[in-house]
Amino acid sequence: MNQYKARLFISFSMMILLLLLVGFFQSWALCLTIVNLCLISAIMALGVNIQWGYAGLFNVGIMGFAALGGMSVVLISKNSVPEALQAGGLKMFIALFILAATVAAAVYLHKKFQRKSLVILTILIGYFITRYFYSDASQSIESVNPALTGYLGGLGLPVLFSWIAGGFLAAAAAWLIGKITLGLRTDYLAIATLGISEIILAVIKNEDWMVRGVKNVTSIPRPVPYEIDLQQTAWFQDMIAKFYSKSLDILPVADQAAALKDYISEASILMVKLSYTGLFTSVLLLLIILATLALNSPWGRMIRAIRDNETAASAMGKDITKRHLQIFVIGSAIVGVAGAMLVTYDGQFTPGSYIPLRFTFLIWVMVIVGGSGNNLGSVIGGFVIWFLWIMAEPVGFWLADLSTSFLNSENFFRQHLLEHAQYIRLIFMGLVLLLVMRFSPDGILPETNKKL
Amino acid sequence: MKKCLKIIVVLLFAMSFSVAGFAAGTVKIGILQGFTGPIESLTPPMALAAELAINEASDSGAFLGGTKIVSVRGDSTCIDASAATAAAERLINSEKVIAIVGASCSGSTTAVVNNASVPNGITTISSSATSSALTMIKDNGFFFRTAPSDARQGQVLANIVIDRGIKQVAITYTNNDYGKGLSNAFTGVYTKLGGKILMTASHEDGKADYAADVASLSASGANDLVVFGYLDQGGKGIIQASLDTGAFDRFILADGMIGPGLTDDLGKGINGSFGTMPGGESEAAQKWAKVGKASGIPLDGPFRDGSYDAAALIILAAQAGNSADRASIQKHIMDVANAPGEKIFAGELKKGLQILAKGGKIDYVGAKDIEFNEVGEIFGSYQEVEVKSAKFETIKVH
Amino acid sequence: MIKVSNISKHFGGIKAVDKVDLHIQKGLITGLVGPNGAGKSTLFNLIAGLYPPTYGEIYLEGEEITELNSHELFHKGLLRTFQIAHEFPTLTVFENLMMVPGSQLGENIINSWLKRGQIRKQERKLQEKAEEVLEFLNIIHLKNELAGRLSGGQKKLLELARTMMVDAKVVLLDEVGAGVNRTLLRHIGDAIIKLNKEQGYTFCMIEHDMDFISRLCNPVVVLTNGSVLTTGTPEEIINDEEVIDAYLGKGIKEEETA
Amino acid sequence: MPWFTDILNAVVLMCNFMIVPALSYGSQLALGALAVTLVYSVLRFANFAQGDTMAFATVVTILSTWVLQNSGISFGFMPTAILAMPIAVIACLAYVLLIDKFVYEYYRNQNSKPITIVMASVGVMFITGGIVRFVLGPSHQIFSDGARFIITTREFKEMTGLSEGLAIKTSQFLTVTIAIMLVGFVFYFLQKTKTGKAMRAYSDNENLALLSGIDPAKVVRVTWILVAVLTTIAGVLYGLDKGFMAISYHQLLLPTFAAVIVGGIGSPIGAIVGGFVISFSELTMTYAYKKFLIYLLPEALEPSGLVQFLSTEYKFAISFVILVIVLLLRPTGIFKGKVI
Repeated sequence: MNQYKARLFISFSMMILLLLLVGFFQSWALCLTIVNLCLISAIMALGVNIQWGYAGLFNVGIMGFAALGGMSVVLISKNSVPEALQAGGLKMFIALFILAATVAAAVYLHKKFQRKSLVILTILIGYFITRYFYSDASQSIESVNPALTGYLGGLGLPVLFSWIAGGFLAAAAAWLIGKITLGLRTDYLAIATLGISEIILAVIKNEDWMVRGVKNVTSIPRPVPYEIDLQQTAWFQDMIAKFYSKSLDILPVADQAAALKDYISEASILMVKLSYTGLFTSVLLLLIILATLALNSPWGRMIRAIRDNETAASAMGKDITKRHLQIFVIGSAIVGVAGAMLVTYDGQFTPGSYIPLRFTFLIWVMVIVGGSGNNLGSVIGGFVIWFLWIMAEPVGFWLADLSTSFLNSENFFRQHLLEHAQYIRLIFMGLVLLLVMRFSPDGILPETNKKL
Repeated sequence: MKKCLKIIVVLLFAMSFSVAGFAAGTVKIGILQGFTGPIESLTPPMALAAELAINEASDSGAFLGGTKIVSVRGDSTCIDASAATAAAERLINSEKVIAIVGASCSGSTTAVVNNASVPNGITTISSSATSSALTMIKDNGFFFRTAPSDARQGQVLANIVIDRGIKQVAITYTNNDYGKGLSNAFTGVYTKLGGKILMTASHEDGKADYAADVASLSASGANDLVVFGYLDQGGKGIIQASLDTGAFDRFILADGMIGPGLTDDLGKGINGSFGTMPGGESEAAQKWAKVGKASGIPLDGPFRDGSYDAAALIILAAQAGNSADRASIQKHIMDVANAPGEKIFAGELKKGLQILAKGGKIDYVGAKDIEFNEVGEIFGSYQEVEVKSAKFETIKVH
Repeated sequence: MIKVSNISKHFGGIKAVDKVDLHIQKGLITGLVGPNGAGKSTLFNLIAGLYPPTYGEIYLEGEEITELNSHELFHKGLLRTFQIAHEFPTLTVFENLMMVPGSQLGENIINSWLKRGQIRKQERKLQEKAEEVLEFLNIIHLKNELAGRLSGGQKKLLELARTMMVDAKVVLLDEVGAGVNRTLLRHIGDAIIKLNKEQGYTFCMIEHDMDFISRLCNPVVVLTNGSVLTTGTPEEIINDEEVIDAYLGKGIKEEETA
Repeated sequence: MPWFTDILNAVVLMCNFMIVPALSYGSQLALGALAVTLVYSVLRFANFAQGDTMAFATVVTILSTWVLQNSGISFGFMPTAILAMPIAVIACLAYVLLIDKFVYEYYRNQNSKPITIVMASVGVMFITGGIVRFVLGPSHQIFSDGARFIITTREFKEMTGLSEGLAIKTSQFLTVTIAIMLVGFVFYFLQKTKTGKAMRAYSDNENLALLSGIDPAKVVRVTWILVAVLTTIAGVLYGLDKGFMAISYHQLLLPTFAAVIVGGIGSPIGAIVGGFVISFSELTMTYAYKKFLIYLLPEALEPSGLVQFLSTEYKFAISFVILVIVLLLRPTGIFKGKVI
């Protein structure tokens, strides 16, 4: 246990030191950007860790849930488009209602009569009615000023609500997916979720009336002030002037205004980023506290028992499928929250940016490297891996440059290496994953309960 | 094992220090492109073209009294907005670049402009972000692009198609904001002019097989296929599959599809296909062709000329304000890009720098006939090109 | 108590259990014996709901339970142990026992955040109960050990201990004595008798140790090749020619690890 | 007999746009799926690095092809790449054996959970993808030479006088024939040879196989040899047909997995059938049957719409929808998975 505490201390203090070094030697804005994305990654990894580390569910569909979270940001925070609502809103709602009714009827009929033909007939009829309303509606919505809107828009609520909504949206999807797939064996589950996440993305990309599809939604409202506005706010200017009064006084009077302007602009950037850091940190802390409380309660004991031995846990009266579904939903909801946070931070929703390498496999690397089953492990994993992912690129160039510096600059090999240095990042990530898995298989912070 | 972990830790630390040397009398220009990701194959020559301008100016010795310029590359990944922002932050705040050439794709460019360029007050000139949404971006005058908006190209191309008497087409577009935007713009104008679109279908880049796409496009009954895609991605896959099955033999192409990469591989099969590609007066294009050829950069793809121009504009603007200060660069971009002044073409940066040093005025024409409108976009003239005996030939300029 | 009627289980072409009728009577300790591969464990797994039978029905106190899952059977009062111990290796012995009782307040994740006081109280009670059980089985010294670190015999005891955490109606014991030393085996036997007499537990057990069987069980059911050969008191079974032929005669007398 | 010509035209249309492309795409998928399934049944993990390993083998082929072309060696009307393939097989084998030695062997000896090995294969996927891009860059490469077509649509039309043409590419012909030969060989190997039988026994029950004196190291080695051969050939055939690009090889992983699961994971027959199920379903579901029906139906009934089940936008989602449906209705796939 003491060894664990030492590891905990060393790994976190090293990470903090690294970030501080970035701040001192490169810039604080970069440092905060990295920290903010590390925090989001940590939350995403936490969600996956709950599924994998607690319950052994191998979910390779993280990308889909992150995208759903991101989609909810648009649906919540953007203003509605009245013209589009007028053009096809009603029909679209009818279509969606009929779709829901069809599904409900099919499920009811299946349970009541067990007749496949009846169910299929219902689905077919429902499909054609839905499609009749739907194709009309989607066309008229999408033709409303397609370059700017072409979608129904959102609810126009404060963007922070969308973090909760993102969680719920992802949870709802996870419930549906879990209902279908959780009976499957681990590797089948993995590939099924991989496929389903692709389907989710295909729908988001192609249903423009929802969130504009690949046309992207930009200028999403922020939960924090804009740098430019901050720079023009009186209290902020005063505060910075006071803060830097000493260093300003040294300068000649002529230069003071320019210098102050520089300070204000720099401070406004940091201020905005720090506000995000604050928001993200509170979400992360809240989730960690909740997760830890749950894990150390009888609930957590039950979940660990299920992971250890499903047959025995079932014989001891625990409903495995129900619990797996619960965990799948909770973990996916957390991923959804992180997805919503990411889109809020980026200020735009671009469905094209969701690719498995970045949103599924990278998160898995975080979980494994951090230490599966340990909440703080996924936090440190998220930090370390994101840091590497961002910083491996300049290091790749640096390594390529250094290792061939003895060669002539016209040398083919050197040129090739320098031109292809950005791909060192991929090799590097793979190596880190393999090395950690091999030499520290429990990750940086091993699961505390597993003392075997 | 400990050794390996130690190496990782050491590398981690190395990363936090990794600031390249900052020699006195040197300024840096950031080149932020999607080096990895879906357009990873388009970006390396674009970066090379920008670096060509940088080296030309730096070697001339005429820049700010002999100041050297070096380039710093950053990977905007094209699709990952967060990674793009972080890379931009690194260029701006750690590498202290004076301005940025980039980013590549419209999505990552929007993120970079909103989250890094505007807050930090740094000029960003993209040579390939063509989304029409970027026209409306709140950039406080810090964002320019040497690629015209898709809306314009769609219009020009639709006119050309109608002029050629083609009244029925099928469209396939790459499923992103570029393809979709272009397709929307084209469809609007084309149908207004009396054309009929028999089918519009998107395709995903980098997929395994395009036989299904071609099969249904061909079933629409159209004889000509409009392809809004990338020449080494799905767009080429579609054309190849069409030729293989004999579904179409004439293609209507937009800028992303035009380049020898297409004609070299598909050869005479696409003779008679035509399209548009941003590009100016033949004088500008000819001079660029000469400069580009001498440097060995493959000239056959899109956006290379624009990248050269983007870097050149930054350098000239710095010279015009006689300062590598970020704000000063932003103020002078419009001055050097637009008339009045002596016309400067690609390969003539030294001349331009010298005129500016003497206090004269220049009108940078560059490789792409640069002329910015009030929002910092080029209006853009387009070359109508046609494939004749397996080569793209310019028919006329629109 | 439990009535198994005409049950069969086929794995591919193999008839692991073939048309078995079995009646586990309330308040008795039924022994189930037979050579290896006779289908005893399969029969247990069928009753315990691990997999559905190919044909046949199972009733618990007159209610059909054929299609129920093992966790549903648990809540109906049917518990079991496994031939190869199924402990929860990364849980401590204590936790292994405390997880057993059903419908704990803290098993609801929301309660685990909101009703911590009540949960603590409940946990204390569970802990007392677990201590009691461990004392009874003489393994209280292992309470904080990880279950995965126990010896084979200790794991077997842990399995038995788990069934004692709740008031079960029927307990199916699958070779509870295998790998347990003689003294402990005696102790387990006493415990089973005590549970049977004092708390009215009904048991059904698979065992190879005939001494153990004759001390505890009545009646004894003999299974060979997936079907019931005969049923009777231990004495009858031991003296039955057919049984000796089928079971002991073939020289597969199991060795008890002492 | 105009109706007869109509029917012929309809059939040729189907062949040209559906059957020929689906056959060749299906064969490419089937070879990759066969490799995945072999790894799964013998080494017991889903190999996420399959797509990138295919890219690796193809890169070696491309480089060797260039060398051959530069030294003036060609292969008649066949692509030179076929000559370069043996070199690539050896390189690919060396690579996978190296990876096995340094990565997978450790976990195998540790008796790690399959998921651990799957994660390791994700690491290998990252590294291999990096190497591939590092060596050849990310751009599209065409390395086929020789005659492109066996028959073009124009030739076909002239030959038959039909209004619909049928094209068959050399690469398509090669793909299908080589795939059939290779699959035949693999089946012969597994069913008839001693080593093949040992592999099946090992896959069936590892412990029993060990008891009966099968050398696990040899089984693993032979598996990797088969995998290297299949992977290289699948990669090269795919590249000849559609050109090489690192990212599309990476993305090939998803339909390959779909094929494996639909067919029944661990079943070689299933892998092949799965490959064709995926390729045919993509084409049949998204094909616009308008033209086809115009040929077949009387004028009065001719459709005005495109007659498409699903728009091509959802093309690649189809394989996953099928995947999910198969998993639900028949979780072990069409052919019950596991044993080879």
